Amino acid sequence: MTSDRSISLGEAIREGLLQASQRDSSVIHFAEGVDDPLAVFGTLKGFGDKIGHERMIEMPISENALTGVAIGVALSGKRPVISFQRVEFAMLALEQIANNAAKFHYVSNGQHNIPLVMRLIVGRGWGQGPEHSQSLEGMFAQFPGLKVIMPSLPEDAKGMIIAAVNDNNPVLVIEHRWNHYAVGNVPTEYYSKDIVGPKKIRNGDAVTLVATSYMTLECLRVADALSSVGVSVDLFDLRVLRPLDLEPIVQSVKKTGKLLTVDTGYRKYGIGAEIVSSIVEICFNFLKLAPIRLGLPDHPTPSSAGLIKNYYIDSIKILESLNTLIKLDRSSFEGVKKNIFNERKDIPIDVPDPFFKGPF
Amino acid sequence: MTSDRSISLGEAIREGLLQASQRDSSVIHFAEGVDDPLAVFGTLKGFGDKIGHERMIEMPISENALTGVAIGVALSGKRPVISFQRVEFAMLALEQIANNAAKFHYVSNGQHNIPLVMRLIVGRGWGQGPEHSQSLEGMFAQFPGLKVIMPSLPEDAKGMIIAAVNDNNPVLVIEHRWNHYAVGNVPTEYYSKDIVGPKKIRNGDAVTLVATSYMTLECLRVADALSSVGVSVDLFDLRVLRPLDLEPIVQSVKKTGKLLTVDTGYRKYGIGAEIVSSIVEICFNFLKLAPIRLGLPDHPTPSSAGLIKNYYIDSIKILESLNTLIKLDRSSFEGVKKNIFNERKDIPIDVPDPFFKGPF
Amino acid sequence: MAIIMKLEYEKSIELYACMQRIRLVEEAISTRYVEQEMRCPVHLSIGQEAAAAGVCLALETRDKVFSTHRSHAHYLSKGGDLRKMLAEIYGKATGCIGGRGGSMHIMDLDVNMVASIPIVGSCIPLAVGSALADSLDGRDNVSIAYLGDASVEEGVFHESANFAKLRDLPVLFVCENNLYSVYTQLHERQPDRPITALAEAHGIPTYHCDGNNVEEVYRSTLNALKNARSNKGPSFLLLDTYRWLEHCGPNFDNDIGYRTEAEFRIWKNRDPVILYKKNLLKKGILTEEDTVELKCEIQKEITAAFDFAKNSPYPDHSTAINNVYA
Amino acid sequence: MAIIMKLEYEKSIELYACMQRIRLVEEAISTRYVEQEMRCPVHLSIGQEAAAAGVCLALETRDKVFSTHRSHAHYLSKGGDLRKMLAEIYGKATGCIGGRGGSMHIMDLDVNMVASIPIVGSCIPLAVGSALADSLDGRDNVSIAYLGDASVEEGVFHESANFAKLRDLPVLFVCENNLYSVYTQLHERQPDRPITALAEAHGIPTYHCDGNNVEEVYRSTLNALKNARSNKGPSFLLLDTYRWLEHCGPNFDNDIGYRTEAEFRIWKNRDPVILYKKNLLKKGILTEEDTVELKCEIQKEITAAFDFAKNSPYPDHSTAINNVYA
Ligand SMILES: Cc1ncc(C[n+]2csc(CCOP(=O)(O)OP(=O)(O)O)c2C)c(N)n1
Ligand SMILES: Cc1ncc(C[n+]2csc(CCOP(=O)(O)OP(=O)(O)O)c2C)c(N)n1
Ligand SMILES: [Mg+2]
Ligand SMILES: [Mg+2]
Repeated sequence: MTSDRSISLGEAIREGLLQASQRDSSVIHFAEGVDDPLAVFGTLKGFGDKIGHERMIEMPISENALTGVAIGVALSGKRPVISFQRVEFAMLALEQIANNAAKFHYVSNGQHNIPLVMRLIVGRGWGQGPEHSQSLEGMFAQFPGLKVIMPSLPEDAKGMIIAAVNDNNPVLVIEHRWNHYAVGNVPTEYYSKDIVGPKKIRNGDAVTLVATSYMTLECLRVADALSSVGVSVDLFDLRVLRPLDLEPIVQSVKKTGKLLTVDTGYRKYGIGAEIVSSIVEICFNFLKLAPIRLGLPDHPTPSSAGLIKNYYIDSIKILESLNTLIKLDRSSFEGVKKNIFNERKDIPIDVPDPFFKGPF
Repeated sequence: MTSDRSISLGEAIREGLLQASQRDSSVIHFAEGVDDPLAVFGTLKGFGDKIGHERMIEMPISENALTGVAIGVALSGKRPVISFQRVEFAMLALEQIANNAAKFHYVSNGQHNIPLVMRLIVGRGWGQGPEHSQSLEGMFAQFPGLKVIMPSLPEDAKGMIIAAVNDNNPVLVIEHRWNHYAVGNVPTEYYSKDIVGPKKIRNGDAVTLVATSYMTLECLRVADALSSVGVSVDLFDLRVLRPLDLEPIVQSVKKTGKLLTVDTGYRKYGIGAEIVSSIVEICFNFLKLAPIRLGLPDHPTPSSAGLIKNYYIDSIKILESLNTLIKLDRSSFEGVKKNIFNERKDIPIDVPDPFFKGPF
Repeated sequence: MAIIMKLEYEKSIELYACMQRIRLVEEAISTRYVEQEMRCPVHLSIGQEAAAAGVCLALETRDKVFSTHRSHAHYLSKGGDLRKMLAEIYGKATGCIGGRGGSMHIMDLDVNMVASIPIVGSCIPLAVGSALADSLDGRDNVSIAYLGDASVEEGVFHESANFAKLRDLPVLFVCENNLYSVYTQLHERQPDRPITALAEAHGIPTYHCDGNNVEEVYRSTLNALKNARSNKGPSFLLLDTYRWLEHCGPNFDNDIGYRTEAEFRIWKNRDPVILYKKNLLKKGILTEEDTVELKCEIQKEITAAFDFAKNSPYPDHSTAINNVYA
Repeated sequence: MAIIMKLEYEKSIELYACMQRIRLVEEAISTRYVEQEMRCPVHLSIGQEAAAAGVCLALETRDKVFSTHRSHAHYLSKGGDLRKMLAEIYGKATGCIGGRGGSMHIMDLDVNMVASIPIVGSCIPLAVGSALADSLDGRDNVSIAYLGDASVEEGVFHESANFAKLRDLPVLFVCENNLYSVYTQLHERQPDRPITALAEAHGIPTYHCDGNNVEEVYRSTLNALKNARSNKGPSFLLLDTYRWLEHCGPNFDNDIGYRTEAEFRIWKNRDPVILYKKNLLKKGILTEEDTVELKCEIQKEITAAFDFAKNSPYPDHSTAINNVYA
């Protein structure tokens, strides 16, 4: 199953959802503006005409109840997909998500299944500010019974969203808005990618690099820039935050002895904390240096382009941290850094990077 | 400021809240049943008569709006204390907590203060089951702008709840129901204990033990049992999850080279993950063995006394994990284990332990 | 609104028997709770039997019930298995969900008791979702959301009502107004206006019944069901009733001072079981001997069910990790 | 309900000038947005000027306003400083909150614009809390919660209304019904019943006005305020109006197909600014020259304010970590 057709991750999500919806008539869609001209950043574009408008359930602005309604239809044999334009809106539905969706199968002793997909989109840039650009995956990942995935690459995104629709568990799909723009090869046919484990997307021995979501793209840039000076790294796209399978990362760290994690969300109490502490537990004797975690600093996201200048993790910061582990000679380091600088050049800090074009 | 008067932590919380309310007439209380005969497990008992019933605001069963209302009065110069009988009910109010309470001071560029106290009580035992006994501190600790504390010992609890009332920030006070029963010396006068840092409650060099909330009591039992065989440990009650100050723990680990964390909540993505990964980062070269984290297994809390048999972390489990770090000889280990067993003896698994009587 | 209708002889007896069974079961739980073998919180329904029986006996088995923390009566009325319920309260492997939830989570797909949820209001949108699924697929099932008077204070009730009416879904909101949320009276939580006004505001037709008059409840339910089954959308039933025992637990608690003995007595005099019994005796549908015999039979069932629950094994703790994921 | 009252000459001019100012400011933002120097989402209020001016000009400075994502008009009407608003939208240090929030968080304690919150419905309970504080302390301030027609779909609106009425708090809910939430029409989100019924269900008195008639809005607000200041509790104002531009951003968007050009034209013909201008011209309160002069003055202010905003420095990124804790 290969393809040389290139589409964006946003389009890949749409194609996966559409194919899944066409194959299984029990799939129904919920969103605020589910069938409107913009159709959730285009990801549901044209669905009504293709699968029937009656399967496109317009949500009143009632996130809590409508999440409950989606759980209720899931209890009744449907496969609801509910799309939130911002992950923040799901805060209002946390009780339904963390109690009813996450625990129904457990509490009912296996009698109930909740085949629910919740798409939660993370905003960034263009002054979105403190309440439209949070990364809340660390919060959702805490609840047993949920599956939590963050697809980063187009091919994965299509296959995993199809798998999410077919999964008999509630699956939260956290999509970073800037990943939507990443372009890569995506097979045209229907296929499913299992919701398991991290995916190794670069192979090397200098260091183990683990990233989530959009940070995977920033890491890719670093990995590829490093290869120009003959340094190769094991780069993992974590993809599945829950259930968490760290085995491939364990294997890698046993080889490299060095670990850097890069979160989309806050560094403190973030995903990286779980990875680092688990890896240390298992690989203590293999580690050559202390693992490093990167993530957002400990304050809300300001709106002003002036204030976010140093807020997000980018390839340069990743390179700098990585260098404390791999200690390049000065000229290699500067060369790689310059490469990376040149790639982004003068693109403003608050708009997505057109660099991210696959094949990855 | 010492005292030989012994009261329970629940009584200490009540005394602190009452004294703070009496000194400052801007303190008002919100709860479901705020002025009812049981008065939130007795912690608000008699307040209406003492400070005026008009300062006891009965909440309709509307957690989201009433949290917003409390934030609104806090914006207006009051010092609201809102008490939830179960932390789960606060899930409905997450949007208000994580956006408005946590970010107002930040977003308003320092213009607004939110001197709000939210008391969130964690249930356990007597078949409470999956939706009345969750520990959600890992979730709340993720939000910059919140302070999150978990007092474990009566003296701290009184002083810290007074400090929380006086704090100009939103402070979430997560109280474990079983801590309410712990008895210890508590000064009668008004005093405040700063909301900073972990507190070292046992001093030693064999290992660094860090616990939260009720787990502090279980650890205390282990620490004291170990002292009978001549082993001393540094035991920290974490107390303040946010802002997180790990410096005293760093110092300790530099001395002991060994770390065990014990969470009240889930092990995975829990508080221990942040502690372990931070400590590893700073103390990598001092660590003799891989740190260990303990916490709840990765499934919801079942109701049946049969099913929870192995669910919670207790002193025996702590001892066993500790022993992989300190490697007692067999007879010391068995002796300590027996001591601990004898203390709890035949108290059923689902009722609080009367052992926990101070002075701690 | 009300359809004029003479209840069939059998239905009357069924309604009575159902209420009597609930009463005796809840009394037995109350009595035996001191043994400390039912190790979970229990919210008993003594005094509220008519609201359970009157609604659920109007339902078909295929209709789906969603309930709250106070669900015993709903489950029994929906045709639930007493043994599975008691075993659940005892935390046993033979419980309707194997001891995982206890009294606050009674559910049993065999009788379409789809869920009981102890978070106030949390079951309401589930019932609406169930109704949406039926509506999309053209099944004429009705979904019932039981709620207490406090539930209408939760935003989720309004969000659910708005959506249910928007799509005219076959859902019946049944509000048991027992005047209290825990120890707090209605007027301390809600302004002075009829609860029915809340549903009407969303365009939903309402019925306001004496919730201790089982025939009135039954008839209103039939009306509402007819509406729902003919695609005319949701209805809201307000049932005035009263809980006799403490909010949570097996005891009377009038002594603690949140309600008056006088108020309690007024409601006790309107005992739904006795009222209906008198009614049926007067009509000659039942004789005193019938009622004694019925009680006897129920007691036998109860004794056997308690034996079953007590003698059942606990689930093995090693199974506690199962069924986190499907 | 309506008090018969002749508006003072000055008040009429004030209302007109306020609306005209809003219109010109929003148009200037719309025009200059293409420069890509206002780097944050903007939700403009063109077409809805009367709802802002009519309410806020009835307020005292001490009254407190809580707003939404669409707050420019509310801020300007409340006496806000245009320079601070534009600087905020430009992300500058001189913005009313130093660039931290941008257009979606406009707030300024100097004029008691207490908060604007972009999460739908989230500001409503804050206004109620503010009213509770005033009520407890015996101040006769009124708190205003602005909301869109979508906000009443959020449970928090109902929870807040219930509590506000329960305690008869001095709060005024102002619902600007512009018929849309983003690209979705009202009838796709709410059943066919009056929005005012929702507030009435909670026992709250309501006013339903032509939201494009600034005097009608102003008068109803005065009535509601009188009620609130004499401890008679909350009121709910429903203002029918229309947004001309796209939901978020500077452009017209009738072409994308969620609403008809015909509908738009009907509303454009009911332009609140022009309607009132004609009214005042007819009454002889204003002359054509007055209006031209006024526009000129406003344009001068706007030009200066944009200059101020553009020339102001960005906040230093090292300050981004400040003010997390008080
Ligand atoms: C969201 C939430 N808030 C609070 C509680 C605590 N609580 C449990 S039962 C109950 C009373 C509910 O009253 P009502 O709905 O009238 O039902 P009743 O107990 O009278 O049958 C409350 C407040 C809860 N379970 N869930
Ligand atoms: C809780 C929540 N859900 C969804 C959104 C996305 N959203 C932003 S504005 C808006 C429309 C709100 O419509 P309305 O309240 O009528 O205000 P209007 O935009 O028409 O002024 C929506 C749905 C949000 N900000 N918050
Ligand atoms: Mg009740
Ligand atoms: Mg609108």
